[in-house]
Amino acid sequence: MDASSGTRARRAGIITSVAGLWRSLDWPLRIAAALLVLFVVVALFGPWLTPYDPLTGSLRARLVPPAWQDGGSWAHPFGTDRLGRDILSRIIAGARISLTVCALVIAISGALGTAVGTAAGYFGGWTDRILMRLVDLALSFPVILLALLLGAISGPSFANIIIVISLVLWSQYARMARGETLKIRNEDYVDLARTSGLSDWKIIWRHILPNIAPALIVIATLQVGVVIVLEASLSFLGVGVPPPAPSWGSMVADGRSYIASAWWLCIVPGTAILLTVMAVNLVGDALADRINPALRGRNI
Amino acid sequence: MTTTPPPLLQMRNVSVRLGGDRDALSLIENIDLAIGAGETVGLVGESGSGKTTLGMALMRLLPPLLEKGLSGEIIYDGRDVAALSAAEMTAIRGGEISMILQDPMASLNPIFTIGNQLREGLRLHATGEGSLRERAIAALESVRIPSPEARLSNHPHQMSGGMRQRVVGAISLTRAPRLLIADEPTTSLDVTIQYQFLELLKDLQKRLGMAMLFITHDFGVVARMCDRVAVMYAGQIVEEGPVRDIFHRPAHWYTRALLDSIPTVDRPPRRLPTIPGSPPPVSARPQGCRFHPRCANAQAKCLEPPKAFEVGVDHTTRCWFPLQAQRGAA
Amino acid sequence: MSGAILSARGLSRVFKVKHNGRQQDLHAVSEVDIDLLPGRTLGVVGESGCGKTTLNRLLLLLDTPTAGEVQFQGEASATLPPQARREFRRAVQPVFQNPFSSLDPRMRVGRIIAEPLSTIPELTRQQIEDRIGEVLEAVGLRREDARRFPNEFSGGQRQRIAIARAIASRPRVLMLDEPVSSQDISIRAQILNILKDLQEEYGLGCVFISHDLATVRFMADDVIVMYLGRIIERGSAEAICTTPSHPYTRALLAAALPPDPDAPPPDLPPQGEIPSPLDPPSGCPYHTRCPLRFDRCDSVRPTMFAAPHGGGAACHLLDPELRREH
Amino acid sequence: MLKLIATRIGEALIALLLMSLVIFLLSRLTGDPVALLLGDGATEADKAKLTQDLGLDQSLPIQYLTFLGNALTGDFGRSVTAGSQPALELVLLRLPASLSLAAVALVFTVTIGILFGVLASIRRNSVVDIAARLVALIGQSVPSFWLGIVLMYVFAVQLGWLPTSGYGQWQHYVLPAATLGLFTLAAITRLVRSSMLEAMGSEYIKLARIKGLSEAAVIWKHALANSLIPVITFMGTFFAVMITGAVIVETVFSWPGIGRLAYESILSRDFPVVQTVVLVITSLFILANLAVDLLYVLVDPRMRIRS
Amino acid sequence: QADDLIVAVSTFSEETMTPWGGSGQRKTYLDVVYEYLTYVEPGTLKTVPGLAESWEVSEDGQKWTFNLRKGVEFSGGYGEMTSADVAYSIERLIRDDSRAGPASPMRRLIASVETPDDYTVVVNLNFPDFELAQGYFGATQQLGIVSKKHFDALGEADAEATPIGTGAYELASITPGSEIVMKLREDVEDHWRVAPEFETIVFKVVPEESTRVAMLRTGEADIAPIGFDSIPTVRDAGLSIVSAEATWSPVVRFGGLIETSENRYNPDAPWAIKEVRQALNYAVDKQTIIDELFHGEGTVASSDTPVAAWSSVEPYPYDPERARELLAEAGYENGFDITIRTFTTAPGAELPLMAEAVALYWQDIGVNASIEPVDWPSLRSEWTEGRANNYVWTHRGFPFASAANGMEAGYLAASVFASFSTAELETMIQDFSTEVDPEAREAKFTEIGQYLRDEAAAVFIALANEPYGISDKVGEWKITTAYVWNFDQVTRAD
Ligand SMILES: Nc1ncnc2c1ncn2[C@@H]1O[C@H](COP(=O)(O)OP(=O)(O)OP(=O)(O)O)[C@@H](O)[C@H]1O
Ligand SMILES: Nc1ncnc2c1ncn2[C@@H]1O[C@H](COP(=O)(O)OP(=O)(O)OP(=O)(O)O)[C@@H](O)[C@H]1O
Ligand SMILES: [Mg+2]
Ligand SMILES: [Mg+2]
Repeated sequence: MDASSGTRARRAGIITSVAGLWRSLDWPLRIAAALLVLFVVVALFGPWLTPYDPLTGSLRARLVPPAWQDGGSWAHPFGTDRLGRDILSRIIAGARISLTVCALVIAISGALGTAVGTAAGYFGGWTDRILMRLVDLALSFPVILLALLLGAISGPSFANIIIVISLVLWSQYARMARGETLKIRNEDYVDLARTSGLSDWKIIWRHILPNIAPALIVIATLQVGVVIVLEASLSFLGVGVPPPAPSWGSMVADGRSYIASAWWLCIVPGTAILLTVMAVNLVGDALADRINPALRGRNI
Repeated sequence: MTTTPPPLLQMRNVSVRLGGDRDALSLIENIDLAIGAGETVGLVGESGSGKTTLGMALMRLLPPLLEKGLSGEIIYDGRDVAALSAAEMTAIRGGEISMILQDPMASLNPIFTIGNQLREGLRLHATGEGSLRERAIAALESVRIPSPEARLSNHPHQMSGGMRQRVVGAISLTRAPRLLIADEPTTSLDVTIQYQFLELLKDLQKRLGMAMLFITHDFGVVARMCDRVAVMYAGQIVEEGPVRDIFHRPAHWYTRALLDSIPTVDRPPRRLPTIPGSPPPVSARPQGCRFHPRCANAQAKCLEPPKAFEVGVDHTTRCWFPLQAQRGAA
Repeated sequence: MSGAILSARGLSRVFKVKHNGRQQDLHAVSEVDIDLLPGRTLGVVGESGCGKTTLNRLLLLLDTPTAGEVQFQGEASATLPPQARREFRRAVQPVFQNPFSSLDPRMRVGRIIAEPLSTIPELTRQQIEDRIGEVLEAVGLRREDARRFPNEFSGGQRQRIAIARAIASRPRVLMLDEPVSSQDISIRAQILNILKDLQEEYGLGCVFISHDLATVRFMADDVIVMYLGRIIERGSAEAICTTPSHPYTRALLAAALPPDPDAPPPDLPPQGEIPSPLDPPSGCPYHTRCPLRFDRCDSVRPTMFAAPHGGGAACHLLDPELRREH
Repeated sequence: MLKLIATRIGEALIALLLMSLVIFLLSRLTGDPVALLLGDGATEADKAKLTQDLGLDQSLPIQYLTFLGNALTGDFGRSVTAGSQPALELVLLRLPASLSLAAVALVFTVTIGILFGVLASIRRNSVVDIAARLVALIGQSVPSFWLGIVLMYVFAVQLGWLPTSGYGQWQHYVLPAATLGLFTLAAITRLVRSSMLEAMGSEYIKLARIKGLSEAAVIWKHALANSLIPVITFMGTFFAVMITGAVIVETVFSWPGIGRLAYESILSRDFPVVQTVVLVITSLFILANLAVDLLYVLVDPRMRIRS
Repeated sequence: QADDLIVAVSTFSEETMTPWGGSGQRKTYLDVVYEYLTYVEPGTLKTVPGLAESWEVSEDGQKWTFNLRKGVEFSGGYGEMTSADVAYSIERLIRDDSRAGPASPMRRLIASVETPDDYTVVVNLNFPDFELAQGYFGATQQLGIVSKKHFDALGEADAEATPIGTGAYELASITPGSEIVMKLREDVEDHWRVAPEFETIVFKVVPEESTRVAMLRTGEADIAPIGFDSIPTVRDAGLSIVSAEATWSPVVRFGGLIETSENRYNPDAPWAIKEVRQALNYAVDKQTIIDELFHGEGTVASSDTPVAAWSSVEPYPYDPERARELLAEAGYENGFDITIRTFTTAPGAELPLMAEAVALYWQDIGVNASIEPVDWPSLRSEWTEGRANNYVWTHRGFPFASAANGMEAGYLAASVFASFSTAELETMIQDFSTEVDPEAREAKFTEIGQYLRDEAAAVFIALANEPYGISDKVGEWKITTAYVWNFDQVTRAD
């Protein structure tokens, strides 16, 4: 077998397995998966997709309703905001910001939590006790107040949001990673690896991490919604993504006083959040079902 | 032919499929099995052959997907259990038909005390004198649990595996059922404890006069416990007959090969005779005789599904070329 | 003893466990002496919780004894220099009971088998590949199976993979902890045959742990019987399975039901529960269940006495002094 | 049990100490309150004087030790802004509002959550199940401030059933508690549903059925009792969620609780109050977790031996 | 319930009950209890007698004599108000531990207080102040008169919690963080100043603006400050709007422009050049901001204080062309980067929005503005510590005790809150302060206004109104100006 036919075969394999996956999904899942793909594409290619500059608008054309409302026009399908900026463009730009926040938070809190949880679970004893107390402490810290304090220290910034939300969420990974590590640690193949002379670190890297990964990935998917919502709450308190950059959460927060007068200001980004969270939860639940049914619905 | 009284339980053509579809995979198929009053029937077979599924079908405790795929008749005491409603079935369970589950660790609710779990069943049992507590103590005594009063307030995790299995026995038998399904009740027990539990079970059976379907994969246990034996392979009963016939004159090649491959304490061979390959998973069960790919005597005819042949008194087998027939011919 | 590859001297392992809110000692293994000679198989029998697995883990250096020591080729394992330790890892390989948890589900079979080889630096990639193929064939699988994942195999096949992995580094000792207990009858025989072939082919020494006397009889040359962490009888396999001296061994034998409906019931049926290792009986550990017990059993723990079958048993009935008295 | 409580309290004290240090340092980093208290025509001299009055001219370690020493005697300092009221008093005045709201929200989420979760699990894909999943979804994807405002518009402005905001009568609790609880309601519903599904497949449920127990007893006694364990575990995090929610919900519904007090005192750099609020919240959190641990021990007999 | 007037405000601030206990924001609820020496007439904004029937100022502006009204009774039976009470109030307000906003300038200003008789108070000043009666002693400021007897009797700690004043209302109850209830005093019939129509006034603190709007719509609030964008909603709901006119002034201030102060001057900032500052003024379409963001509630401003003397000063028109030219002149034809810090205060929620609008306009002339939201305390401490030199910030210019006070606070280097100062300006202000002749004062004042405008000391946007939603329970409500709410004069609708 020559190399090229090998890759071709592999590629064909990937395609058929994707196709197989697609076929195995029921229709709500298909919609969810399609939505997610859409959001990711929008996030990636947002700057080339926005009809208008999401940061500029005209004060003379502020609070224009969506196209299907009286007074709306297809020039601004979802209307304009308080400064006359095109909401569709801001939603598209916001996809990138919101999903970036999600990605970074999940990466940071996931890495931190996994490191702590795996170490605690694998080494046990005092390491475990100290690390888990740390997790408890992190949980008992009123993080929202920390966010406000950090906001007060250095003003709301992208970095602060990431830090604060990561601080809220890492402990979940730590707990899950610890629990899963405890399970995996008792698997015979870990002992077998030791009888083959592998060091602890190698065992963690080769055996523990790949096997706890699925559970952590499930948590990560289910946390997307949590991150977006937390970011919105921080925006409400004035320490969210700093303006004028739009995030879905800050758009909802900024639009909240217009619920009676210009509902689209928060309904449109709110719907974007709802759809994303719904899609991610459905996909996450399905993943959980496949990977480990016991995880189903466990995200909090 | 003289009319014998109908057996306590008569299964006819019982199949369980994955879902309601006619051509869905079947976990067990076309099972015909009868259990007379007071009789112990052993059901042996390797893992995945469908023993538990059969037991659960009898109890109507299959998971919803399989429940939909249940077909055939299960005539218990003149009634078709397979056609009963959920409420009617609740009335039968525990009182008429009961079951001991395989895993004593998992079958007791960890949250509640032993006493609590015993009393639940006792409350449903109209007959019996004394307070609930006294009856619970008596139930524990009947399975020979030492100092039963103290045990009533114990939680399951505070007891050893053997004790727990006896408690499960006590719970399953509180209402003096007429038929007991014992699904590998001793698999997780130590041999010395297993021995004692089996003796206990025999004893109780005699006392209560109940019939028993004893599910196991251990031929030693079958030999000790049963009057008749049914051997399962890949969802079918491949051989059925009186216990001595099965052990001394097995008719099916599978039964024979299995018996040969068991090492015993007193006569160690240099090598064990083996059956090649492994039991097929549900999704890959072969056509025709389910055993033919592993059978030393497989022939072209084996590609057709064999029906059950009578090879002796009450002794049937699903094999085109039964061993006894050959022996008899020879 | 000279010539033993692996020995244990006074090996004990005490676990500290919390029980009823109190810290308690659990004596999982106590004062075990064994010697494993090259090419011979030592069977270890006993019921659940008697310390078989703990002993196995101690011998594999997966756990450290609280007293006594494990010796590798006459050297105490605790002080093995790194080189000898690596040598030990190569020479002593285990097969565990559960073939499902023995194979990392995220690794291809080839990598699993290659893992014990990864610590041998001088091997080339090609040599490793060859070795994987070789051992796969030795256990009755195909070379191509190296590319598949464990979940594509049945339980019996997985156990074969586990065995292939164990023999990959050309070990001198196999530590087999109930390798067939979780297998179906038809598979059990296959695996036992493979193991037996390997023993002969490679001259492997084995420690074969099982709770089933019949399989031990089939596999082992010598047998030790354990009860509550202690060896209570030792001897040749034949002796233990036909003319055991210790009442416990006899009870074990009685409980092993033969596949024969006409087998007579045993004369000394087992009785009683196994005591909790947290609260072991005084004197002879078996006295709570022993039909032959007498006063002395309650208070004095018997040492190992010579048994008529040539081995030894820790039972007062074998005490020569006592015999003389009678 | 006593030992458990003792170690927990020991740990709690260490946690409190750590927390006080963290909060102390963080709040000092947020800039000093002097500028805020200064009048419009203030000069440098005014500033220096005020700084000295507030003890902010001392080195940080001294400030911290002073704070700690005083705290040990129950003196958490005086509010810098609110007429130099004792900070602890100020916090304790606001505490009942927050606690009562949290309690109502707790009862609301736990009862409805369990009910929803159980019904959804026994009637999979039924209307209840779909409704429960919808509620769970909304609870997890709608920011609470927005939910609060929407609920207010629907139930107070449009329907006129409930007051928009305020504190005092039972009517005032409905909307804030619902808003505060929806997120946890969602979590509990999902949790109960999934652990019920898990429990329903277990061996002990089979045994319960074999006994001949009615379906109701099987579900509401055997399955539910076991499904409550993860709920109790979740309760430990409930409090943290509540605090986060409280800052927001108390702002939206003008609820005079400590969440808003904390928020406002951070904004006004009222250090003594910030420190006191955080310490009080942390203590509450620790107490709540202790309660959860004890509850755990009560509900799950296996825990009695283990921990 | 029908007898209650419910006022929902965004904050109670410190929620304390004495004039010296915190910021002027508390005057919303304190003003119905405490009264002032002078008042402001709604509409004309003229100073009118209050507790002081008349007053004189000495030639040199350093000695003020107030003649008190006779027969004004404190509530709670604390007797008639006398000069002792006034003197006590003044002295207490300027005491070291006073937390009132104007305490420090007043402390510097006031040398001594004398009480020659029960109805005369003489105040000696350290330097001239010709506007003391309208300014620090007036109703826009915080010198509410308390009862000395009350404090003597109860001691400070207890007295502070139970406010006693000469106003028509007294404190009925307080729910911390939630509401303050004021009820009419029993002897209110004889009140010298007001004839209130509501038995009780309930002040509720409602930080969230959308909640206040909801409360107006459900009738749970009768008066509530609202955001400009809520005006249509409130109107649509059939309620009316009352605006306090020109009560605040949104501006964008420049950092680092105190030429005379070493650490507060940043000559490297582009806006250190006058032309650049002018360009930044020309670039902003202020009228559009007022029309669109403020819903027309305001007028384009040429200064940050509503002063009659400055009404003749022309604001910068919207002229982006001119702005670009000026930029080019200053050597910034390619623009530059600028940071706008912004924050919200209550009221003042529109500042961030305004910052974004200003940034959009600056973008048009090539000035690349990035917005950094901060909170007010952070900005305030950076500002007072001279660390606010390399950015500009939105600000809410508020009314001072007097225009002169405002100038001193905002444009003299001695003040920590100065945002712009030059040697020239310092002399001009000095000159003005010591001028005794009223007409010359007026002229000099106008001159200063023109100077500030020409120098473009800040980007002056508007003199904005403060809109309140009013329920139909309310007939007439004359809000005077910022910090004088007159809730005790609200009439019933029917
Ligand atoms: N709910 C189910 N859905 C799909 N397949 C099932 C289900 N339950 C059982 N099976 C499959 O049906 C087959 C028969 O299972 P069953 O448990 O009856 O076997 P068994 O003979 O009792 O095995 P064991 O000896 O291991 O207990 C197995 O292959 C099993 O995987
Ligand atoms: N890590 C541990 N911590 C505490 N106790 C342990 C630990 N490992 C084993 N034990 C206890 O030590 C005793 C011996 O256990 P071990 O697993 O060695 O028995 P075994 O003979 O292998 O039993 P089985 O036949 O069930 O495998 C048991 O009582 C067990 O509970
Ligand atoms: Mg089974
Ligand atoms: Mg073991």
